[in-house]
Amino acid sequence: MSEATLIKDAVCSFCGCLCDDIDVEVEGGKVQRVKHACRLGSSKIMGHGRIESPMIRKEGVLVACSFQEAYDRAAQILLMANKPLMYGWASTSCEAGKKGILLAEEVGAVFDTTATVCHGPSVIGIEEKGLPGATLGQVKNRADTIVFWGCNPAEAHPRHSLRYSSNACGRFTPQGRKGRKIIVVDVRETRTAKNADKFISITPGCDYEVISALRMLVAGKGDNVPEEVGGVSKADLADLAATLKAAKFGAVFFGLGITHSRGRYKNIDNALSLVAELNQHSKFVIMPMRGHYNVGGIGQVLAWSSGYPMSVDFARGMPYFNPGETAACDLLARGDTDAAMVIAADAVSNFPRTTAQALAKIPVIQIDPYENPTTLLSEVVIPCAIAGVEAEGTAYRMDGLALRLRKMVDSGFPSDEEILIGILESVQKQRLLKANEEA
Amino acid sequence: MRTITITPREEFRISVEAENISSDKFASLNIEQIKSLAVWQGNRQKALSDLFAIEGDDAPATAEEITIRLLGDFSSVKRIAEGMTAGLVEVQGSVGMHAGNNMKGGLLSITGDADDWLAREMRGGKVVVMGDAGNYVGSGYRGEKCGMRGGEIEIKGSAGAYVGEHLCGGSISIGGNAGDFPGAANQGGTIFIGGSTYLPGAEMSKGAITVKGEAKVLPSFQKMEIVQIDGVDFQKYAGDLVDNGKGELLVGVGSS
Amino acid sequence: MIIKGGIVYDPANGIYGEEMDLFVDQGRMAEQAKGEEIDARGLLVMPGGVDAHSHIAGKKVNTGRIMRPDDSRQGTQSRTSVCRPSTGYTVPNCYAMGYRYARMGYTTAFEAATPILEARHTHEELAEIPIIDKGALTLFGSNWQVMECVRDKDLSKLAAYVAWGLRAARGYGVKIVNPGGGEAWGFGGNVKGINDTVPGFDVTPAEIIRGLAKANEMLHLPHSIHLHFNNLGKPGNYTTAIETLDLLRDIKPSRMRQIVHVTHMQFSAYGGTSWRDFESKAPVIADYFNNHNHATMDMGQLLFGSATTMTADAPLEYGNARLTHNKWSNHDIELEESSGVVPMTYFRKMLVNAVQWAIGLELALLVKDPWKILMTTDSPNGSPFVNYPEVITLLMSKPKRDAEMATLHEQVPKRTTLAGIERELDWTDIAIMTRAAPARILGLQDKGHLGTGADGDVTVYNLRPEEVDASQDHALVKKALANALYTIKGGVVVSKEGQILATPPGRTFWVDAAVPPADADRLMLDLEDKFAKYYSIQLSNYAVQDAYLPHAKAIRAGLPVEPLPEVA
Amino acid sequence: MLATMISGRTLAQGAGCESKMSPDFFKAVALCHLSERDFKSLGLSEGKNVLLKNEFGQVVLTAKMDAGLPESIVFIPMGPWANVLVGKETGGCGTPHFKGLEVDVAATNSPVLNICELFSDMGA
Repeated sequence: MSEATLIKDAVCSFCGCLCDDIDVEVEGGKVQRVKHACRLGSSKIMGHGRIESPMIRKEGVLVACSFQEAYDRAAQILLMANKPLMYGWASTSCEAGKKGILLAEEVGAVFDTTATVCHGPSVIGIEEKGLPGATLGQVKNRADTIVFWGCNPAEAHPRHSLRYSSNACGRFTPQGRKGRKIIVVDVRETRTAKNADKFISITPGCDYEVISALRMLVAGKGDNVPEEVGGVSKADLADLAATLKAAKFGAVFFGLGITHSRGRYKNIDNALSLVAELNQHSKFVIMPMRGHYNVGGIGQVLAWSSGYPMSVDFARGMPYFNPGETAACDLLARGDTDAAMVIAADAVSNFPRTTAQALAKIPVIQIDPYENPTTLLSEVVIPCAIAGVEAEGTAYRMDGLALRLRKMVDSGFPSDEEILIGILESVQKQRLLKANEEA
Repeated sequence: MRTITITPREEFRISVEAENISSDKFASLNIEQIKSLAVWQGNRQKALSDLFAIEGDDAPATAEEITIRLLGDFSSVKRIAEGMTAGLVEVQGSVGMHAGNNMKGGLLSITGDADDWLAREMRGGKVVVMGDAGNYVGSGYRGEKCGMRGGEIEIKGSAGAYVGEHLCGGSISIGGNAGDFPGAANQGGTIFIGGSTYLPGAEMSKGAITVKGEAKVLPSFQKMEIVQIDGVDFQKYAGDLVDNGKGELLVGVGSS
Repeated sequence: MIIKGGIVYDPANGIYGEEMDLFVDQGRMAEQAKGEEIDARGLLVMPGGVDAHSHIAGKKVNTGRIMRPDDSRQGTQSRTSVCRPSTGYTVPNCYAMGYRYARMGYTTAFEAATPILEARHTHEELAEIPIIDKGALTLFGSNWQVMECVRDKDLSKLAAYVAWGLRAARGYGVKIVNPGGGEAWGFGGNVKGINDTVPGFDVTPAEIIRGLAKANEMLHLPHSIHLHFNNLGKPGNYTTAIETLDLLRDIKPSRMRQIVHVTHMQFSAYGGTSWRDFESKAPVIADYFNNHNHATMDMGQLLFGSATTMTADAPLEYGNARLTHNKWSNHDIELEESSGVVPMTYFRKMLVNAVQWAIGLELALLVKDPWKILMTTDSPNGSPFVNYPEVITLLMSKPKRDAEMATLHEQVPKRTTLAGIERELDWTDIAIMTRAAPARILGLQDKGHLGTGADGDVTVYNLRPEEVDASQDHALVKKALANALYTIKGGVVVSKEGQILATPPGRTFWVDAAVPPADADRLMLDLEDKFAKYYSIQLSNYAVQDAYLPHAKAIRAGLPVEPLPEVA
Repeated sequence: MLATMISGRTLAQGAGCESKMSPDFFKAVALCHLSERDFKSLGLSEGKNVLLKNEFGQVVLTAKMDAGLPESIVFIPMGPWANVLVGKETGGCGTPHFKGLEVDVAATNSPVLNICELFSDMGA
């Protein structure tokens, strides 16, 4: 038995906060204690039940097999397909993403990430307007006004407020929470809203109109704004506009409440304009609250590899991007894919049920540490080491900051990167064999 | 007049990209050459004749003189008539995404429905759809400042969201309803919607949008006078004032 | 490898168009070698091109890609058995970066601006760029630790921090952008001149620049400070340029090089009081460089068409976005910097753009000594680097300039002196401005020349310098420069007639400067405090790990590596 | 009762989202939050179930009172149960319309399906 070791300043690989002050005690190859992490992070690092062996479905039943057999079957599925989909990538390292992109190029697949069911609309909004942002430390050190719009960090990003936003103290914000105005805009009074100075309750689906009204008020064109917009009184909106303009440094954090609602990317587009305009009066930044810890990272890797951050179709050898056409849910909804690899994501649970049903009709390869509903439909299941706990690599925080994930314990499972290399080599081998046969 | 008829050989499960089905691409080719034009189905490149039966006049002719008749279900066939400058593409049925992309001239006529991105970045010519159209009729590509710049699109049925996004010129007419945000960031084109819609003209700087039915209007539009067109009353709005826009929005008052 | 019979331009070694054979052995230039023979008889041969200032990797570049799918769809090329796919025009993907430089005969390019905190990202992209050697300059101009050391006049601690920052960022040199302005932008402000006080820090840009220049020399860094002036991009800013240059005249260089490299000078050579009476002050700037030897510059040439501006000068970018009503990305980096990205289109008929175009060319033609001015476009700010052949041919051909002028806004001849400049650069000038000088200015001893022991980076252009008249046959020259006949990198033919044949990974240069341990210890007390109170990450997770530089080349500095020379 | 359905993350959902087959995840996610007034007007009490129906599907969930919710808005923790009510259209931008869906809510005595039962018809 190995001695107890303390790993200091480990990076938590759960949410987009990527807290890097986690202390982990390891003994006997197992994590014994986790300090500083939130409930979400410690539950992940402590570990829980997982898939124990690679499996291939035979006569309807998943049967254990060797890793090589699983790689070969996965490669065969990908090679057979006319339009394979490789989806997920949010909960693994950038290194795995790089190998995945290479594999997608090799087999002519569509490469899509979980962004398309969370902040995909934010990306499209950014394509319209750009993103006026900052690192989280900038908010911690400077922000005197913070708006949480359609997001609930109290439950989704539990340490966000203490480390980076509402309660953080910094150079120009020595009083922390006391020196700040916190405003929450949402359709329900969330835990985050309960701790805010002001909660603005809006009617679901009305974000766009409310933002337009705010833009009018910020620009001094309030005369035109009706007495009520999206369930909010003009007086409340005027108050909010005045608060925003008076900020020394303001930050807007937004979440799926605004990307998943009517208006989708247009909501973000409008919010980006609002923030750009606020910079004529005060300093303002805006940031999406990214959920999965590396959903931002895979977007970065895909962008520098292909020019686009999600939904990239490599079928014709050159990258083509058009969410609405090339996103996972588009392809599945239209039946326009004939095989899928789901990695580091649980597509079956997270997609609309009618979309997930399309996955049941095509061969699915799953790469994941954990059993989940996607496993139930999969043809090939390959268990992997948990990135950030059992494998090292790179992840990007919600503000785009890259951090190095540690390997805390050795599980004996191959990393996602190693699995993808295994499949890639099998693809190349099978292709060569076929070429030789034909010759 | 040279007529070429194309019929799908099967029902396509994986969508087909057929940007080579256009009068310009066919102009200088005989039938055999047309049959061997490239077409993609997913990651497989094929010859046009692998997927479609092709018949018609063999002798090459100019694009103006060509009629391409598409018979059958083309709803999973994308990019038909992309970039065409002249001639006629006549679809007896429905078409897939991106029909008439970047069209510069000629006529694309569709008896059925058109899928998303119909006539994206159109420059000239005319597109007529007897049925419905999907999202992004006459819009731009992602991140691009300009969508359709010229030409005419007529949809007899309804259309999806984002009709004429970033419209820079030309006209779009929708007989039925339009989805959310028609004419967003309109910079000088005209849109007519026979039915109802939601938040038209967001961030429009120029151009005109007419909605005969009902429309939820943004709080950043200024209510102007009532105007009468062909005996119908319309409420006129100016906007979108968020960007000091000088666009004109007319919304029917008769129906509500 | 033997490269036979080329007309060789190797100005660093006093070779100006001599017919000779070149030898590459084990990746380096040699006296003799065997193996593959490259037939270069009568053709133009130069060292591999070196780009000392280009935005090729990191957060800003990727932000450009993410916000511009409209750009990414330009220039798309399919994957081949050798190449990954290429995308993008102003902001190409990593693969296209490497392939396109190689096709033009370039074998080295330096990323112009990386904040320490985000250097890991920059190295992730650099490692993904194939073929070329690279390095990244590190931003120090609005850094809290820097400003505090300057305020406290603690030069040795400042030097210790610069050394530590370069190591943490695996950076190559000291980049200063709109010093102090990045901090002011943290609250939406800016500094208006070099003597303005940075809010909250009680220092001026002038003090920051002088402090960093001195620290740079204390550390004997291979490159000098690399400076983007205050007030960049504003009418009348040439006075800030001259004032800033004067500030540095008395500092002694620790190596045989300049004290300051001024980057994209074009954007800082503006006269007038507003865009209405905007005019060129390139002649004044060129005069200054002709009469002083402590500074070098690069052009930052602007070309018409699409560009993506990206800079750590964040307030400038906000101004650009408001002016052009274009999309705007901004990114402030805690304790260190700010930055922005704005797409841009430059128009021939827009007077301001046309004058900007002329200013870059005026600078390059009026500065007499080509060792003082590098050919750049501040890619992709003035134009993407793929347009270098256009810039070079403009410099070599008066008829081409005149023809171009005829298409511009008619005021250009009144607002600039370009029409009256007869000078046409020759191949020696070009070889200096694109090879020898950037290598010398960066302090890259094995680059930019073909002497024995130098890197085996050689370009053969399909052009007969003894037959072609670049003044008249500029179209031919441009074509030849766009796709080198052979680009040889480390003794391997990587590109032939525009076709990529091999994609070896390039190396990444960084500078490891030693400082006295006592200074380092004093510094660490400050840094521990900053990480405990202000940074949003832990000190132990800050520095770039070895894993991010799979092909690193560390250059030692810190102690005198050669006798301090007098500047000529 | 007609209501607008929204979904989102909760702490318990997040903590369980990597062990979806566990009873804890079921307990944390197969829930429907209702405002106090809606909860009462449907005659619900703790532990009672509700049936949610719309054009895309129907699902039974355990009802939970949530003081933070306005009337006529129901909240379901994100996951496979909520997604039964989401349509497959992606609105031209790749992202399904997960929030703001119209649903009909009624009290029911039917049981809540566990995760395996929920997917039994997909060949699982």
